Amino acid sequence: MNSPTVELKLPILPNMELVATQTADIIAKHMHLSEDQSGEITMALIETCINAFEHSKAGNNIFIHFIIEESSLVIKVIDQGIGFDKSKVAIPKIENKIGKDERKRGWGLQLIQALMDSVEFESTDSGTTVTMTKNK
Amino acid sequence: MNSPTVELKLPILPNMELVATQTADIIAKHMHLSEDQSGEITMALIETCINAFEHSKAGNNIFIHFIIEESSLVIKVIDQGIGFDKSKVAIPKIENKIGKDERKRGWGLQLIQALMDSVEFESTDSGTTVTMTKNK
Amino acid sequence: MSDFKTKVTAVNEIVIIETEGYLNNEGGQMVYDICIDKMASGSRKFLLNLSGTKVVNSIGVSIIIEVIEKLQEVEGKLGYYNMAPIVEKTFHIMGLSKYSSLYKTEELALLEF
Amino acid sequence: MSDFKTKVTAVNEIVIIETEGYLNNEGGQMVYDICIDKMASGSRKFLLNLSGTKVVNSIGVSIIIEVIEKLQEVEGKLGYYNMAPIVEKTFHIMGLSKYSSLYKTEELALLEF
Ligand SMILES: Nc1ncnc2c1ncn2[C@@H]1O[C@H](COP(=O)(O)OP(=O)(O)O)[C@@H](O)[C@H]1O
Ligand SMILES: Nc1ncnc2c1ncn2[C@@H]1O[C@H](COP(=O)(O)OP(=O)(O)O)[C@@H](O)[C@H]1O
Repeated sequence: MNSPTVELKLPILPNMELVATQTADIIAKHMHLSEDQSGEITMALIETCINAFEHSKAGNNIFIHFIIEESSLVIKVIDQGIGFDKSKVAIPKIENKIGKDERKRGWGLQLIQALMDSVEFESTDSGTTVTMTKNK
Repeated sequence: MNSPTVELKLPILPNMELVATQTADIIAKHMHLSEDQSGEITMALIETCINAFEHSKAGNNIFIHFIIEESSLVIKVIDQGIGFDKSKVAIPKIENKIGKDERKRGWGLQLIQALMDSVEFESTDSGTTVTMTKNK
Repeated sequence: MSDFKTKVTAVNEIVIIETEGYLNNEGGQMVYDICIDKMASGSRKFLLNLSGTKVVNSIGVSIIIEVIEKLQEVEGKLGYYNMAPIVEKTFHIMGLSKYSSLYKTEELALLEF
Repeated sequence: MSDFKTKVTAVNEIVIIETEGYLNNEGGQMVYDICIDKMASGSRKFLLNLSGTKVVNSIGVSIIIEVIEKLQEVEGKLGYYNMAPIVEKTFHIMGLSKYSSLYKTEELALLEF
């Protein structure tokens, strides 16, 4: 049998990422994940969504799939934008930012990877899919 | 231009209607609807979702579209179930239920119609679409 | 996921059931079971403090109708207070306000009960 | 939709900014503007009471990094208390804890500040 899946199509509008986090919250409760796990999912989801909103240059919508598996929650955040090469993204360090000219931003990917149990990026010039997993 | 639309595909699992209501809540805030309007949408959405979950006999999922229009929020709740003939559904009255043998349930459609500005039912033997509108 | 909870206390002969969470099928059934149990040991007056219940469904409220019916059989009564606006509106649409009492606050409820 | 709000008070020479809501781009900017404004009139010590902020994004927190930087230039300092666990974890991952202080409670914050 297929795993139960919640799918969300979100228009690119301010703070729409909160629709995704509220959805994740209820799914996390349903799966009896802890408050901490739920918070980590929230934060990772916010970051993937705002990346898709801000950087992908996708025209209209992004797509989020929540796949409820026996022992994990798998979340896919999909945009149909320009894609990017993750290996070219610098790893941020606060020491290089405070008191330096470096742009203060650039934390999203770092956070996503720190907060989830596994994260995969598939990106081409027709879009990006971020697949992140939180184990029970 | 097309109106921004949030689409949700929900598996038939306990309390999944709360994913829909949380989504509606954030959209309602985005549209600057009042707390009262937001509560009315929540309740109407719960009832349409549990009907689709419980009565449609659809196998897997239901679909919800939130269409953000200039002066209204249009919500479609779609199932691919057995359908029903709304004209054959009796209008519930509490007088006929309390102290009588009549089944206590049967309030959903009544509530949906009382709480939303307009409601349309399209139903065939391959499914039901309820379209409900809340004006700003 | 629904996390419906109740806390039962008593003031004079009035049983007060404080609810928290989504009053759905299960939530309604929990309230029903408490009332039936307390009625068996003689209680007749019940108040629901609904401040923690921001959302209900019609299945849950239908079970409250069953409570009202059971209470009618023994000349008991049911009231509610601290209702969220949409919960109050739902109770009105369904007509529960004809067979049970809605109060703004606990004070007002206890005064009339 | 974000409904970010702030309330600014002062204890001794410490400016306390109580936040409510999603600390995103706009939220971060609101905090930044308050700090810059108060620094212009001489304040050097700032505490954020984050009890009302259950969720942040990295854009908002990056603006807090800018506040830290501005405060370093004038030998001021920044602290936080009443953080939700995920907010605290985010500040740690981003390394803000190296340049500003996290406290459990207002009491502890005021004691050390
Ligand atoms: N979905 C995406 N589509 C295109 N580019 C992306 C996407 N996600 C991330 N990126 C690229 O990766 C960079 C790093 O992202 P991130 O770590 O989230 O920090 P920030 O968003 O603050 O720049 C972005 O600046 C952008 O160039
Ligand atoms: N999506 C649907 N698919 C099939 N039948 C439906 C659907 N929605 C409503 N119905 C029918 O309409 C009846 C009345 O629904 P409702 O007023 O919500 O009360 P209840 O769900 O308590 O029976 C249901 O009992 C069912 O027969």
